[in-house]
Amino acid sequence: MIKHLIGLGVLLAVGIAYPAIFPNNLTIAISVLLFAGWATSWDLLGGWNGQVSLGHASFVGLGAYFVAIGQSQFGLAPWWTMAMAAVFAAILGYFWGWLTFSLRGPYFSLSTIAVAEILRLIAINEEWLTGGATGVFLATLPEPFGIDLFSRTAQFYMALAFAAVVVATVIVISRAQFGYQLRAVREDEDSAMAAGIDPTATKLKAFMLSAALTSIGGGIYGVVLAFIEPHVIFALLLSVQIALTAIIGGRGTIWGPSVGALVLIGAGEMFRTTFAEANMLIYGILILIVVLFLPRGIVGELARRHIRRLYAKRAQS
Amino acid sequence: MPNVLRADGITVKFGGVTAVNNVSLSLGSGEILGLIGPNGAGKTTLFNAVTGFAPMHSGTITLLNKDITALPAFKRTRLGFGRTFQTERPFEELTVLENVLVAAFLTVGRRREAERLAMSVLEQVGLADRAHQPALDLNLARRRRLELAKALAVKPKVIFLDEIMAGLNPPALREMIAFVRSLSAQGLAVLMVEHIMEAIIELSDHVIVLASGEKIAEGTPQQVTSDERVIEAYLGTD
Amino acid sequence: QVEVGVINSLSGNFAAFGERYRTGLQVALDEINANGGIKGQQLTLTIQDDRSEAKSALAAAESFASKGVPLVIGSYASSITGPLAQFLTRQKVPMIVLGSADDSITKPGSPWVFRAKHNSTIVAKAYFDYFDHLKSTKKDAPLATVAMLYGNGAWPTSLAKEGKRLAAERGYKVVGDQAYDQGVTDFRPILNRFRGANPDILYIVSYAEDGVAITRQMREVGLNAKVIAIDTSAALPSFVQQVGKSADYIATAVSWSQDVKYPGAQELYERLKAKAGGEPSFYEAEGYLALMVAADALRRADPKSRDSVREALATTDITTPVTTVNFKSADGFQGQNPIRSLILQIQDGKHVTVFPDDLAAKQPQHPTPEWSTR
Amino acid sequence: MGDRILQVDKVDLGYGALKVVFGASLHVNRGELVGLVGGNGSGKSTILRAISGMIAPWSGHILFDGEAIKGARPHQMARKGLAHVPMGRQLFPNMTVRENLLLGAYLPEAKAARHENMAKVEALFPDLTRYAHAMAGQLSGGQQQMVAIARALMLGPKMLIMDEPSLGLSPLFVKEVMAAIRRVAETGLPILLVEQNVKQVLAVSHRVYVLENGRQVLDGPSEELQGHPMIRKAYLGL
Amino acid sequence: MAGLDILLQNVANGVLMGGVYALIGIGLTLVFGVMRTINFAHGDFVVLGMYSAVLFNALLGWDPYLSLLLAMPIGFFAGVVVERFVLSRVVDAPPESALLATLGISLIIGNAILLTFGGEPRSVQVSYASSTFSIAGVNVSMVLLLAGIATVVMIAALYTLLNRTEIGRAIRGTAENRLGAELVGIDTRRIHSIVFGLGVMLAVMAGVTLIPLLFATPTNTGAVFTLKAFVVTVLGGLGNVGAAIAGGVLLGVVEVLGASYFMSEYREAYGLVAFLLILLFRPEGLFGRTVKRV
Ligand SMILES: Nc1ncnc2c1ncn2[C@@H]1O[C@H](COP(=O)(O)OP(=O)(O)OP(=O)(O)O)[C@@H](O)[C@H]1O
Ligand SMILES: Nc1ncnc2c1ncn2[C@@H]1O[C@H](COP(=O)(O)OP(=O)(O)OP(=O)(O)O)[C@@H](O)[C@H]1O
Ligand SMILES: CC(C)C[C@H](N)C(=O)O
Ligand SMILES: [Mg+2]
Ligand SMILES: [Mg+2]
Repeated sequence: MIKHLIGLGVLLAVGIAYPAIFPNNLTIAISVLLFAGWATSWDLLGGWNGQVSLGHASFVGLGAYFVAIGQSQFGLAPWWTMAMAAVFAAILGYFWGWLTFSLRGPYFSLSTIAVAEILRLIAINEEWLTGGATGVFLATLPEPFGIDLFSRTAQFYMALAFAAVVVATVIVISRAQFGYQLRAVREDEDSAMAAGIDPTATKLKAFMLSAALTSIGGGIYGVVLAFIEPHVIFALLLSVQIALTAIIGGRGTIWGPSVGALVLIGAGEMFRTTFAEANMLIYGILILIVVLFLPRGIVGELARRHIRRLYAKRAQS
Repeated sequence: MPNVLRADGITVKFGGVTAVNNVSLSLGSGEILGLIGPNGAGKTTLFNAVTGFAPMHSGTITLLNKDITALPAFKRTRLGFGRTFQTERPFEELTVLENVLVAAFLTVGRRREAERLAMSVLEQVGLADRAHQPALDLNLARRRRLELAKALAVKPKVIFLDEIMAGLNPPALREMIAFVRSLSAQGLAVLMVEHIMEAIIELSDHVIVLASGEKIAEGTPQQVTSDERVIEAYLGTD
Repeated sequence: QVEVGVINSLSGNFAAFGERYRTGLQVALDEINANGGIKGQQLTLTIQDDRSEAKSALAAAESFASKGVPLVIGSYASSITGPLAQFLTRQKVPMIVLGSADDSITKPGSPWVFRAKHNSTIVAKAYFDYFDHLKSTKKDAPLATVAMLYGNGAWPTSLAKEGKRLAAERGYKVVGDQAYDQGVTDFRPILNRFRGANPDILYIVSYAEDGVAITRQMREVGLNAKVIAIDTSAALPSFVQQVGKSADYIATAVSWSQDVKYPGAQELYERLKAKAGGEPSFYEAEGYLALMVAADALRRADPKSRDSVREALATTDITTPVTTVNFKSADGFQGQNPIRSLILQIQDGKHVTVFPDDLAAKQPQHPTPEWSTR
Repeated sequence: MGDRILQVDKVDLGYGALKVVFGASLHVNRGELVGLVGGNGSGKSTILRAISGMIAPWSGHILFDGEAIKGARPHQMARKGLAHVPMGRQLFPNMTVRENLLLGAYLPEAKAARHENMAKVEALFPDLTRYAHAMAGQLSGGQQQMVAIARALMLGPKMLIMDEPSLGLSPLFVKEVMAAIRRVAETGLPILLVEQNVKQVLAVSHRVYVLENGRQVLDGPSEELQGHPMIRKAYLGL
Repeated sequence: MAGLDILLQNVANGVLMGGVYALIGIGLTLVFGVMRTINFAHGDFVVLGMYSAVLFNALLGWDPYLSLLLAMPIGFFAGVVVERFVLSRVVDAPPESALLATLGISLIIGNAILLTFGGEPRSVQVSYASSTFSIAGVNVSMVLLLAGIATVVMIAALYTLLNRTEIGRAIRGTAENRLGAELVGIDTRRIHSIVFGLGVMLAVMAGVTLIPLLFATPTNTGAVFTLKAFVVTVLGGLGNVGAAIAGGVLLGVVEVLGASYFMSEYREAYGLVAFLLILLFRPEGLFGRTVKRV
């Protein structure tokens, strides 16, 4: 754990220096950080606990809407609305999980698509609640300590803090009782019960935590976009991208989702600027290549090979 | 002998089929109760019902004079049940130590102490040297021991062993028999299902025989093995 | 050499439009450079794909902003152009809207954002002016009721909202009001319900593809109306090809058409057609327009100074074959060109400009006969 | 050579980077029932998997019916006439017993002889006709084992390999299954039998190989080995 | 009485749309049933079918139903190729790998179409596109009816294939126990290839059949179809081919009635709510069988 925390510290230090070194590549860095945070949050549920959600865009949307509506309608500062969003996301996660956790495997995944789609339709159609299909503008933001929250640098640091907090959370959890409960439930619910673990409660906690963290990132995303439209922020595609990032990087590993974000967004951006209209095609091919050659994800596969090698050596000697 | 566990009138149905029909049993600390019967007799189902893994149709279960009939499985575990599964179910992606750690966390919250407890249980079952190996890579005999270690790490008062001897070669079998005896010597109440008669005869204080979900005989190992019906339904004639 | 940054949807959901805008931009680019470029310097376009999503558009915008381009043109969907406008305003980079029509981009707008094309207020007004016009010219076919059907995207919703406001203002009774989500497009339940309400006017706003299904099913269920307006899908050349004879009589609003009575329109049409290798639409024209406006401002400004480019844009006053352009602030809008929207009607399988009268090539055919008689 | 249906020549086998069988050799003659015994995790199942093409040998080779089986997959081995009754039986649980047997005769050659084989199998396992229309998944363990053997025979194989057919069966069923195996062997079908139950194996087989930790340590005619001190100590618990 | 008329009309429309949904869903059901893979590219294969009809129409002037003759075999072949070179390589990996692979395939198909055909929506205009006839006062759309007939024929054929033929038994055997199937001599890789080929063939067929009715766009339409296919299959029972038609009809009727009598902007939600309810209370689907443990 210490090793990982030190690693995180080093990365954080590098991150803090980043805007000074690359002042012109902040938007993409913010994307990487947000996706790292989302995918890592997703992974608490999807990787560590084995419940593959394809509905996490709902929480991103929730956070973004809380911030945008809170500011534009009620003049609430984003930090308050993000905290509220986190609480609300956890509550939503609780009921959502309560509804769907009797389902296992692909059935659970499909149910998350359904719930998220229903939430999307509500966001689009209930104008009194969300401003409807035309979306919400975020025109002004408070300036704490004279910091302009609309500046990419400030947003970069928010995203960096978000990603760091999420990764730190996972580092701590991975070594704690809760982390083992998560994994036990993932591997075998009956066997977990035999060890005195309440699988439903464990999954609910994971879902709530994952939802709350995701929504905080969503709040930052709302600030970054400053204009949110329900079609975009609640899109199935975003849910899929979040899951994809975690899985490509390596499910149930501490650094996998972050590596996934770096690789997918980095490569995606490279393709976008070099291949014009063919870039998504090449992106698809990249995904296929990773799946075929690193079926457990980048970090997952490396870790597995490492363990295998170690163990084979030990067994042979 | 004081009763640790009592189960009265347990009935389990699957759809229209009655898998266990009105079976009762009781168990004192340090006692070993053997459960035998033909394949499909309902032994595992009875285990599942008592430990809370299969819904019961009727019956009551008391642990140390506390009615636990309505409790879910994990709460029964917390009150003192430990069990193994007939087809071993390790947490495959965790190491051997982590597998046991999961269970050890039930009684000790601090990681260091939980790890110490887990190690000591692994030592007890003779898996300490494999602690850092992925559970997936264990062979059958070791998987069985891991199953046992997980069941023991919750510090149970009653332990349910479902065919932990099946498929073991004779030396491994001897070790396992000795180990189960040591458990009862520590005061644990043991309920075991086994087809290996050698183990049943050697270990059980008391044996219950199930066939088609019904209790057809009960008594000391000697009594049941000479029972006509048991021979006909289960043991066969030579 | 003067470089202009363009953010356009080349892949993803809006790629069809991205292609068209790119054609228009290129036609304009050729024209500009053939006429001496910008103060003798070649104009170049750097087009970045936004994958039809805001995230990528913002990354592209940042790279343009730091690269020092004098101005940025972008993008099609309002959900992308909105964040883009916010960001470029902060960065103090002048921006010309490429295809978005959502009001909110220029209302309240910002001093840095300019839109030469129309918005939902203008388009809705064009439709209702058209309805009023029909009402007053053909007294024997009175128009009193309107039924609205629109997708739940930003553009259809805002156009419907504005339409409802105008209907109330001008004394039309709304007898049907339905939003729909884009799924497997079966509109029969709604159309059947509309049939019961028997509206005089059908006011339909859809994404490109849904209008085709709506038209086919309208005929199938026998939903009749005296006026059928379908925005924006009926404006696409492929619309006629896909619904055949049923396309006739349908009206649609555009910012430009081939037969509009502006000087040079026909010639522009030929050039767009040659470049596209197919039938062009007003989307190409809007792309052309955006770059012509940019070039005009760059000629009048110091391309090295964004401030001066912004000022030049603010004082734009040009006439192009697409429209005249001058950005003024009125009715809460800022940086919006008060372009006149045109109403096209499909007559014998051809798009014909029928309104406003002074720009029209032909008279509208009205009322629309019942399906059973065609 | 002509009388050897199966020859395994100095094979090394393993999983991932882990070698578990070291240079094992064995052979089975036509008409012979050969036992393969050894401790848990000694590599018996691994050898069977290699023979039926589920895993590829790292080195050495395997000849079946005089032909090297390099790279053949299980279905190709089935086509060559090798029937494997694996651990866990691997039936089609949601199909009837009859459908399971029909699928056993999936291959064209087997299909031609389907009626013939069905009659043979029913003669060997008269009980099967009773369950013909039950879903295989609903049968008890012993019955499923019978179906598994019967299904293998429907292939009309040249040889049968079996992995612990008595695992988890009641004593009565163990006897029945062993009797069935003996009956099958008496039809002249060569069999390679892996079992924990060494006593039974020695009783029914002609020859036996003994494996320890992936290495072959002993082999010979069953009668001789019955008296071998190591066998008596390690496997018969005497 | 007008209310009853309209109700009948709506139910009829719902049933007919249900046929369309079933058609979109069966290929997915088959593939999930045998390979346990949730195919996220299913809708894109449907779209591929649509574009093939567009292509044959543009090049040869063929009616979509005629182009089935060529499109179906090509679809089968394409499915076999995808299975061989992609899916068969991830069977032993965690289940998410196959899901990811299909996502990748989905991106590749959609964007390849975009590059070849452009982004403009495409459709084939046929003379019977809007024609209807009426039975007992209920208007029936010709294209919908044709699609419905195609669905029934296809499902009957598939049912017969699975339950009455040797290869069908082998497919079911492979679905139930891959190792067991391999051991009786079934080449399960080939079965998987065939099944995926059939799945894609059915998707392509759905696309071709639906092109007179709907239009195709390279990237959005596929996702919509995939989602519908999920709903249909879960409603009927994942892996139960015959039930796909029941799932489709249920979805069609629920959507049409919901959209007619409640809020039409929530049309998509009605199906999803039904989907959730079925999942929660009958996870095996309306007509699915519970899988017995062994
Ligand atoms: N989940 C279930 N659904 C339906 N039937 C079941 C279920 N679990 C068990 N059964 C049936 O209940 C009966 C008893 O099975 P059980 O597993 O308890 O037998 P057992 O005595 O443990 O047999 P064995 O010695 O082979 O392990 C069997 O007929 C079995 O098929
Ligand atoms: N799929 C696998 N992956 C990795 N290692 C494996 C795998 N299967 C078996 N092993 C290992 O290979 C070794 C030999 O196993 P094998 O199953 O062949 O033994 P066995 O003699 O059949 O034992 P048993 O009597 O317990 O069935 C064991 O150490 C086991 O842990
Ligand atoms: C009329 C069109 C040019 C408007 C476009 N549909 C938009 O979303 O902005
Ligand atoms: Mg049992
Ligand atoms: Mg074995």
